[in-house]
Amino acid sequence: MARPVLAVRHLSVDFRTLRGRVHALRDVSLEVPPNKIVGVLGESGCGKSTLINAVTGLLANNAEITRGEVIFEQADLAKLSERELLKVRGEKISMVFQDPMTAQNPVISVGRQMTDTLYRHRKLSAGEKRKLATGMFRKVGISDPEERMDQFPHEFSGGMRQRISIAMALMMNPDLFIADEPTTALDVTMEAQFIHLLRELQADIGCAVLFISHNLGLIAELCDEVVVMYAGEVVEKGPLAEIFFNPCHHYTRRLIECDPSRVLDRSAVLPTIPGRLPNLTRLPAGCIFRSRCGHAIAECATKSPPLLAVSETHSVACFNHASLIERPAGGRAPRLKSNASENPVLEVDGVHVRYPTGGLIRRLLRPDAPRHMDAVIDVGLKVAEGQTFGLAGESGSGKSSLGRAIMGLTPAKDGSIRFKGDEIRGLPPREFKRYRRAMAMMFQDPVASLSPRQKVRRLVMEPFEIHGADGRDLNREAENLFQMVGLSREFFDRYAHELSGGQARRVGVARALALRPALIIADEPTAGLDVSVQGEILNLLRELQRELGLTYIVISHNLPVLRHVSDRVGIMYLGRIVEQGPTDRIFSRPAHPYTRALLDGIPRPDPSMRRKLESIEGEIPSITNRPPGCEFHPRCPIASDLCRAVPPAATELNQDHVVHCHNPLQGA
Amino acid sequence: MLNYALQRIGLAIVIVFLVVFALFVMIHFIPGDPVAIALGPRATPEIEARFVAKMRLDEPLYMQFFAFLGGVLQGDLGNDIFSERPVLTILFEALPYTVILATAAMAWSAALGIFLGCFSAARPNSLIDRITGVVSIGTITVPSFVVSIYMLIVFAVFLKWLPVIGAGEPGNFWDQARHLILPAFAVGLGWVGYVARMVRASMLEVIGENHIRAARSFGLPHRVVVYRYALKVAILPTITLLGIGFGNLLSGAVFAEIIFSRPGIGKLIFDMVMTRNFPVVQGGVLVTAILYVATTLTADLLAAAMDPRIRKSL
Amino acid sequence: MTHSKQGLSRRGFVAGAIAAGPVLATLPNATIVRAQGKTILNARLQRDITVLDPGYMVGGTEIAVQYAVMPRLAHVVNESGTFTWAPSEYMAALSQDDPTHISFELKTGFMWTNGYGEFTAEDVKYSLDRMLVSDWKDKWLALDRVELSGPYSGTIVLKHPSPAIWLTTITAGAGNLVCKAATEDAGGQYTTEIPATCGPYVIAEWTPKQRLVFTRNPDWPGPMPDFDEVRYILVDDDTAAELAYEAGEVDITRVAVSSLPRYTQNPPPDTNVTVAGHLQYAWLGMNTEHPKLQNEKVRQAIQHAVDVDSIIQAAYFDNAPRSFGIVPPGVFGSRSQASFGYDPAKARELMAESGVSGLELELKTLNQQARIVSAQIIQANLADIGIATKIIPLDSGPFWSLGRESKGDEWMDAQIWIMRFGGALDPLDYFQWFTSEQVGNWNWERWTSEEFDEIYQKLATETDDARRLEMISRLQEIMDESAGYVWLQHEPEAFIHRSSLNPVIVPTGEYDFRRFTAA
Amino acid sequence: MTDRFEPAGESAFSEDRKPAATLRMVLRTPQGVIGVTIVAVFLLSALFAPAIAPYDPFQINIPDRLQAPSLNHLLGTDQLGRDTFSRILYGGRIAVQLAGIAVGLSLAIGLVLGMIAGYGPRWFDNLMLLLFDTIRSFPTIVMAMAVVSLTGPSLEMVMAIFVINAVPGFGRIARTQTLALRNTEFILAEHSLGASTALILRRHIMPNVVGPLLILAAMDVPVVITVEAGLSFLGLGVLPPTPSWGSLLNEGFRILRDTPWPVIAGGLPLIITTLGFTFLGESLRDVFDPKLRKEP
Repeated sequence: MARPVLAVRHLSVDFRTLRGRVHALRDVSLEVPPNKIVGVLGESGCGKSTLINAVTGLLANNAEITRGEVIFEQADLAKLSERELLKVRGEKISMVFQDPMTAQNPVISVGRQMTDTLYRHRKLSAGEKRKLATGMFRKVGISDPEERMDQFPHEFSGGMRQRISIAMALMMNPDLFIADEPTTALDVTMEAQFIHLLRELQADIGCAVLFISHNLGLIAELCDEVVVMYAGEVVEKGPLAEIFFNPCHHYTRRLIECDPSRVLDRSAVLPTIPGRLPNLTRLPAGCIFRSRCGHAIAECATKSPPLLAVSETHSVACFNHASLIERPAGGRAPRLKSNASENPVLEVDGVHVRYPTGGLIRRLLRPDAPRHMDAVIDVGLKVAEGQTFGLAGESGSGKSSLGRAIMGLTPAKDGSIRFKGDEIRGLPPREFKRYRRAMAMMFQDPVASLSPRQKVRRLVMEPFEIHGADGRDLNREAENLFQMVGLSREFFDRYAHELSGGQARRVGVARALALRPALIIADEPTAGLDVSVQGEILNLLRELQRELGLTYIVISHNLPVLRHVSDRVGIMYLGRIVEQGPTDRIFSRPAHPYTRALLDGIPRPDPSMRRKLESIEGEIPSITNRPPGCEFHPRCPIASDLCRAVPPAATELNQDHVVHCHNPLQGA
Repeated sequence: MLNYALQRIGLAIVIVFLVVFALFVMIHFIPGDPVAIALGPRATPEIEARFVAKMRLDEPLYMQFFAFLGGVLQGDLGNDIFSERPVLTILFEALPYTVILATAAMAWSAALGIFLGCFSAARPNSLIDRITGVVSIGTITVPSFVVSIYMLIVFAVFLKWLPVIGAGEPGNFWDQARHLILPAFAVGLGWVGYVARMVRASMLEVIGENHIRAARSFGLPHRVVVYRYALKVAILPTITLLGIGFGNLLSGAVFAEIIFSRPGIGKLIFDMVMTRNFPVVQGGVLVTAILYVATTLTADLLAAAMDPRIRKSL
Repeated sequence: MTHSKQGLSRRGFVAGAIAAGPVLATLPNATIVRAQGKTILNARLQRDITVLDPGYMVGGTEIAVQYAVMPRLAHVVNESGTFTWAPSEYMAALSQDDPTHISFELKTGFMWTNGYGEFTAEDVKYSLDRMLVSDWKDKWLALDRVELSGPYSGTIVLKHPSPAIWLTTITAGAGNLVCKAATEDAGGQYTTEIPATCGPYVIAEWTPKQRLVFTRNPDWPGPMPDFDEVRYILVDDDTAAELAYEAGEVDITRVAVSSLPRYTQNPPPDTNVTVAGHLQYAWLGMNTEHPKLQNEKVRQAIQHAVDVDSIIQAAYFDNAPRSFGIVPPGVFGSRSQASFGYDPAKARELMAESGVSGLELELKTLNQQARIVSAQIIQANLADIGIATKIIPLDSGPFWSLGRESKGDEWMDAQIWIMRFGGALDPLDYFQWFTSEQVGNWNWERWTSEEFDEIYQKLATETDDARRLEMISRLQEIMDESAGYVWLQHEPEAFIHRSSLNPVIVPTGEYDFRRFTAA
Repeated sequence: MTDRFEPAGESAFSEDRKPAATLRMVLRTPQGVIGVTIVAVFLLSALFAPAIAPYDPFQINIPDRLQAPSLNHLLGTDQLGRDTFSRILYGGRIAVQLAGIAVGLSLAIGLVLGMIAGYGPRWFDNLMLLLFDTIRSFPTIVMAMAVVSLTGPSLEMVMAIFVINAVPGFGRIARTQTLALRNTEFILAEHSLGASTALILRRHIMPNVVGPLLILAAMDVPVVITVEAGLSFLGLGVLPPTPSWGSLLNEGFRILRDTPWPVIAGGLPLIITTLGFTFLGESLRDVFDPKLRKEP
């Protein structure tokens, strides 16, 4: 094996914080061989970001490298002066960060930012620098690079901005390229495009890549080797196939099992990893994963396991891994039954949601500018009692607006929304309040959707305060609710920020359940949660549905999650439901090219299922600037002239499978 | 941008209107009589009545207000009640001195404040940062009249480097500049602290942002990152602050104007309220309100113009 | 130059003990500012000018400007410590022929500027006639008419004898004369621009809020003044003015009383202190009609309770003569003893006699440092005799409306206050605000005495010194007896200036630039 | 967030916002320690002024006037022979009152107006913005003079002038914060439960808005005292013989050429207290939210 481009050896990093010393990295070792893509896999808090900051010398002031070295080109980066590091950064090592929207300076033109990175090359004239930059722009797929060079970052979309980030990072032909969760903020179709681009460029430039992600699918899709991190330690590392097909650490194995896209059986209970990350200021003795492991032996409690070689290239930090190797990964999960009936709880028909744009003066100045934008157009759906309707779509597709319109939080312009037969659209707030008892909504961010300065008990009991307790014993009620969502009494006096994402989500569920509603609208119930926790929440929701006969509308961009929980699925694009039907049918035989593209965009946590091509081109147009005809036609691979001119009507294929497409895909 | 500017200008007009109206209401209630103040026991009811009529104080409030507005529309702000000189003339005699003082004070304090703020923010919590912090706060706290008088004692009386009083020989640039140094120093000193604190705070915030990390990850040197990349973003709220500061100084440099005997508009208004010379007060408040609104507006527009995010979208 | 002064008209008074130096004294030599071969005097202007028309002026600095450029009949002189009047340089003759007739004869050759011709008796008549309808007509109440006997001569006819008219009117600001033709051209009155002047100086420049510059009048026939240029530079603040003096930017400035000790004990090099006079009189006034103060014993108790010496020491740094009545030292009839004094024991006794207890009073004063210090001492003194006092500082607007019925109902609430008036060199000037007629206008104490009114009427026309003295004493006694006053102090008009400068400052505090000399 | 490390599951707001915990966090930096110490000394000395003060601050003693510092009079005496040190101690009480009432009132009014502006109907928001801007555009001096002319100078008037001028600052921040909160998920969640506007404002918005305002308030405390000094300079300050720091400074200023002590003695506590409150304010800001900026 060639000498690695980067070798991290026994690296330990501490942070001095107001709460004490946080041991963020402990004895981390890894190598990045030339021309290879090494993936670092781990959930939040595992120390991935600290690792790359330590490698690039961008650690915060309160961080301290207590041990170890970072060898890059025979030099220890950890010991270099800032001046020497500057030379390495940018020229030899470059990075792309998670959030493309904040990664560029908002007040300096992108071209200027590009050429600034070439400041060390005094020989180059400004014109030559610019030429290099435009060349790079073209390479990352930005059209009209000459013109767009002078634009400012905010004039680019998220996907484009991430491309610019890559362009800037690769300007100097670095030896090592580090990507820190580069696609987390992107939509599925954008993510697919980005991964494709990254692979191409890597092959082209031939640099080594350190790819950091929590997403198993992406790692499987892209990497050659994988390092699995947990709570600041490397728990397992090895070639991609070894890790995915023969995971030796219990954490790795469970992580892979948890991924909903792996569990194809819709009715199965998702596997989870119970427990929480340990507190890194006061490390437990022994193995860091012991409390959540379930396979711990006596040794695990006293000694911290070192990385042991399983094979030549594969090593694992576990005393009890031998037992693992014998068992095949992924057992049979228990099953849940759904008890859906045919009575519709909610009927939505022809609903529009429209937001006004601009003020009075803007209207006077530009009378022809659009005065509003349509977030939801002509949407109809029906949810039967006990059923789950999944609403899928990328950001800006109008799925949250639809949810809020149903809840009466956003006025719906026309159409009708009937709850158990009663028209609830356009009811004044006073009258709508009656229905709020029977309908509840869960919001995207589990922590941020809880009022930050109220104790959890009060939050959960608030619905009773608003709607009246009807003589119920509130203490009993509180305990009941907490029990139902699986939280113990000790959480009563906590504040939202003292909860983990999963716990906060459970509180959200308890709040929604308090008044025993018939319908719950869950907006991205798994967003912001680690894979291991997602399963817990989804299982809980399913369980409650079975016990209480709840009806759900689940809104999510995460198709594997929807496949798991939904009986029916609707796919939204630019405010319209372009296709809806039974979940199995949609997922197995999508009729709309967009649905197909979304499904293709799901990265599979299976190295053997790597995609070859990116599915669709382009980006979602702005809803204020809708294309004529079928609004999907600019991105559609099979668009015809008809599509470009005439909006498609609804076509019922069979079994309630409805699609808005002139040319539904074959086989549907 | 045009949309935003028009909106702000419309609002500015309403604000000036309200300010002047509020002033009229105040004048209506303020006790005291210009003649009695000027002449003491020599004031006879007869003379007093004449002056009341001169200032239209015997008319209903709304009549006074509309009469004033009518005058404003014709470019007539009335006359000083004693000297009968046009208020507009009196204001334009004082205005240049105030504007020059405010400009000089804000210019030096902004330059130094921005530098200190960046300097501190680049080394947060270092000894230098702390010293700068204490000094900044010190400059904010010490009342400007105390600063002024000490400056006078040291630089004018003991060292005799700089003149004590007045604004300098009319028309003599260097003499005027020499006379400007001490007051500009005294007035600007407090703002050094304000600006430095403000710049430091916004710099720290900006330095924590992702794009700065990105810039550093591309190996840009510290100097470029701090003074070009970070400052360009962090300066935006400071511009607004400077606009407000400049606006405040137009009527708020009273202390310096009294002690340095500078003929500024702040002191003019102060004197004129003291002597109940209301036509001059009305004109002065109108002009300072217009200038205040105009400078803050300019600062906001400037900040908007410097921020491509706002520039294009507005 | 004929200098005719008759015994009757020699209304000179002994100038009182002046702390720091006599006015018009000849002072030791030092240098004065000389630039480009010119002798320049820089004087501090305390307040910017607004109206220079003697009929409608505010006073103070405006009078000083008029003194420099306008003609007048007579000016004040100090003859061996006594203030009296002397004919001005425009006069060939000026005399009081009898108690109601003053004859004058002008010299020829004094030309008005701006081509308005010669200064004539017609101008005198016009000037005095218009004073009768001006804002300053109260000063000329005794004037009946002016009779002209030739182009340069005439007689001023008074309605009744008025010995006070010389020092309070003819030599004062209201005695400055204007050019008939020019004033009529300007519409009968003017403000900041004098249409025509006739004096040794002309106004060369006025930069509002900054300075006023005089230069020599090239057409002046008389002896040229000592300075080529006088710059009258505006400095409002006393502290700033002192610094400006010390930095050499002004050569003469009025100083705050509180600074006097510093300048007398430890003056800057080549500096003299001059006190022009003490014509201000201050008192603690009491509203004799106020329910809380109707009891005369209470008011008498207050008269005995106030420690005036402490006030003078703390607020005036021992630089103001104590007051024993409204007639200040240096003015005819000034007393050296009042009928009451600081006696806390007696004050307590009087309080006990009054039967009043738990009295709470509001003490109102102008918002100035010295007065507020005084008020705090009075507050402490009154606390000693069981009167709780709340000090209410007011700015000049509400303060000057305090006891006046024409300004609303505030006068009913006025209880006690610190007041200061300024007067001229004649005692008559001092009593005019305290007659029954003035109740509700400037007699805020609101007491009335027919005897007082009667004597005041007689005093205006009385010419015999002995009887005048008797009347003045009685008037002050009546004021003491009203128990509406506690006499405080007479603040000095004090100036510092270069030793090489001989300033002439009238006792009311105005510079007479034309008579300034440089050694 | 490269500045600090955040252990999993905890946000930047971590630990809790209970006062005791906040204090602990503040006390972890030298700046915080200095700030808390100074503010504590300030409050205690004000509280116990009668016990600490060696003299009656109102006792006039003409023979001892204008003394330089000595063992008898630690900071000398003033024009009336009163002990400057005692007057400063009592002045601290005035400052506490001024700060407490004036800043507290500004905060309360600003909070209510700002919250309603941010959450209520658009027209009210515009009206408030207009009102705030109008107050800002109005020359403070004229306003102060008008107010004082009407009623005479007093502590209450100084407070009133400060409150009028400070409310827009608090109001704007409260409004901005409320606007930001208005569209957060937890407020939306409250809506979806059918919570009334009053409940949302009182329970869910106010506790989140008040934090930043408290920081501004801490930083405004010294401003009140400087405002008072400035107004005293113009003769618009408090009633004599009240020993406020501003009037001490002003009285000292008038006799500065005779003795510098009153100005130094009057100015020092002001500067030190300002430092204390500013340090405390900035520490609080660091604890609560590094993003908050003080609006001038």
